[in-house]
Amino acid sequence: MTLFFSLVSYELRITMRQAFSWVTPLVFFIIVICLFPLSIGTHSALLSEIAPGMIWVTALLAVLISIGSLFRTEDEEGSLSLLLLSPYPLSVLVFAKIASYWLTHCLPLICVTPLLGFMLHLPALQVLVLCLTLLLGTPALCLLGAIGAALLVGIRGNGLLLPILIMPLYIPILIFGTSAVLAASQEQPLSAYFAIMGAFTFMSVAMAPILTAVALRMGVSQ
Amino acid sequence: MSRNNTLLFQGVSYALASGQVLSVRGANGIGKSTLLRILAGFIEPQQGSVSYDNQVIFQDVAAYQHGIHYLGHDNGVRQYLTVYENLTFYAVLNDRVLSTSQCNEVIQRVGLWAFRDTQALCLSAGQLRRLSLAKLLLRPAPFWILDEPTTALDDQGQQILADLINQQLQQNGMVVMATHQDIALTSKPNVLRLGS
Amino acid sequence: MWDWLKQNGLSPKSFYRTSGLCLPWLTVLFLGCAGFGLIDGLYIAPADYQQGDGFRIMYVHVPSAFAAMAVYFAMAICAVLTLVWRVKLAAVCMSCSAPIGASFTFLALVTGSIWGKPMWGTWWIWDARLTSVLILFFLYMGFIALQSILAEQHYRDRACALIALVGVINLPIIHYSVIWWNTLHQGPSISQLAKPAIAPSMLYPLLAMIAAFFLFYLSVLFMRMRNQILLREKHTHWVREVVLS
Amino acid sequence: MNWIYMGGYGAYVWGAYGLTLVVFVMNYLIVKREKKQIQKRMNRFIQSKDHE
Repeated sequence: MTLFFSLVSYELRITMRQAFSWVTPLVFFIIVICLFPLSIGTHSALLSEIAPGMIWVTALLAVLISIGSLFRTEDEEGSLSLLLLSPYPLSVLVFAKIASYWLTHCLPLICVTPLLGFMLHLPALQVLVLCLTLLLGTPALCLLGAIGAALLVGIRGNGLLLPILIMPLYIPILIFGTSAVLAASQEQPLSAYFAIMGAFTFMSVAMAPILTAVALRMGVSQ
Repeated sequence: MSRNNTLLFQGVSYALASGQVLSVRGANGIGKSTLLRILAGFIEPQQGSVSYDNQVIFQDVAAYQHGIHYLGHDNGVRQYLTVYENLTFYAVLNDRVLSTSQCNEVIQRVGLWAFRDTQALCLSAGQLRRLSLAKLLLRPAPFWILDEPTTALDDQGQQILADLINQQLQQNGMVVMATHQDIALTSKPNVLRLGS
Repeated sequence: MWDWLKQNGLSPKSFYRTSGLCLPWLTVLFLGCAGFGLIDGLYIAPADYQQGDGFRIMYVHVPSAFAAMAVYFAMAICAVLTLVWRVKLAAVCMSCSAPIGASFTFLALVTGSIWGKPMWGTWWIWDARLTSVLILFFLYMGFIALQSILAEQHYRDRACALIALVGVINLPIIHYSVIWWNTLHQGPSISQLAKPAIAPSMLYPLLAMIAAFFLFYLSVLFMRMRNQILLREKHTHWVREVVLS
Repeated sequence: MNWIYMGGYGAYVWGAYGLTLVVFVMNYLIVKREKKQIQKRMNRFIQSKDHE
């Protein structure tokens, strides 16, 4: 486990030094959320009804635009062969990389969500449930996105291909995330929603690093 | 072996004994790097096989790759880490416990002591090459695969490289290099010419 | 046994020969099934008591949705063969069946919305099955996009195989989450598009049409694969003879 | 003639079947065109190989 934490600390140090790389999804998230009231109007009942969907879709898009370059720094540096030659299984190294990506890119989003939730006149309980579903759902987004990023690591100009490739896989997370908040607004029990989202997240925790490792090994042998 | 359906080379076979150097020569684009990547186990050859102490490497690529050093054309150095951090990162990645004194000694050996705490981003190509050479010292490996190690190295750098290779040969290790310039080595290197 | 199969049975050369032999048979069978299905479905089968003749669109919509799903699973099986046992023919089969599957999915979507217009007055209904067919269409688009952007042949086969596998693992999850989502938002409306328990006289044309779709898929797939094999094996001698003859 | 009108749903039914026909014929034509192109390319490729 010490390997995992030391790898994550190195990755955090690297992303912190490229300040711009983890700020973009956060700013994108805030700006797009602010666009909605400007475009849809500030009728509070309407806003609070569609707020969960907006926040979830924008979080999903924020992850999609930034996860494409998850392995780009390695690819340009040529340090992918470093990861491949290490005695540790590649999926552990990749999992550490995705975990550090989640800490730097998705956690700030979740911390900002309460602020945006209140801006959209969302009641406190729903904001809490929204944050919990984001906390549970965004790791799965990053993990599935990492598979696509690993497949496209060597290809120039792959900007728009990743969303098409990975978007269908995000649909169950989006459905359960938004409907959990809807259920919270109708005071229904939420355990079922969190159970299903947790199951999906842990399935992708088990599946995605291995598939990403396979994709990276294929990519390097290109 | 072919690279996106253009035939690179055929019928290359060579047996290298330990304690020897093989220098692969050939014009640019003839497939030297591809051959080295096949030796490193990154690419599977379309015909034929690579065996290391008479066991085909693709049976268990991971185990084989633990025992080798592969210095690629683009030196695998993390740009945003400093020289010291790069070496400790490499050590962590390869399960080596490295004390700061050992690390400093390696940095001095490679002559980057003045740049110990500067990010690799600000180093010149030659210095980056030396940093990737420093990685060879961190972990003893019987088999080295160096892809044009002399690029961007000045005289002092080439001297360091020659010392490293001589030391490796004394310890009965093997080295395969793809180079254009000759390096002053104690033992005469065998030459494999591609595309003759 | 497996190595023998890989050498002879699944080698591109023997496939090229055998597919050449059975292609005419496939087209004849397809025309037979399609003919029977069309005549029976359009003319002989009684009109539905509730939807009148409009339900005859089912004979096109249900088989194409079914075939689209089946083709994706066939691609997933070829993906496993490509990744695990490195069968070159499976990679060719997978990359050739993607466009056909995508055309079936597009057909299923449009006929579904055409069927929805007379029945519910709107061109698009967020029905559970129709929505999962829509998502299946996105999966196909992702596969074809990835296939067209990758240049190097060997890597392209394995990368597309991986994305097909990831897609097929998530397909049931997507399908059931969409059905669950549908009951949440629309209430338990009886989905007209599900296969209703239908009288045998209506069932036979449906089975004939499903068979027709599969036979069409096989014949076009074999033709596509033969083209791809010629391209991929252009260095070999047997391709020279085939092309020159 | 009632068969054409399909009890008032004629446009939809024939529209759907027409589209099916179009999709099937398109699939077939694309493959045929591809076969012609490949035949041409292979001939050129083999001639170029013979010159070497």
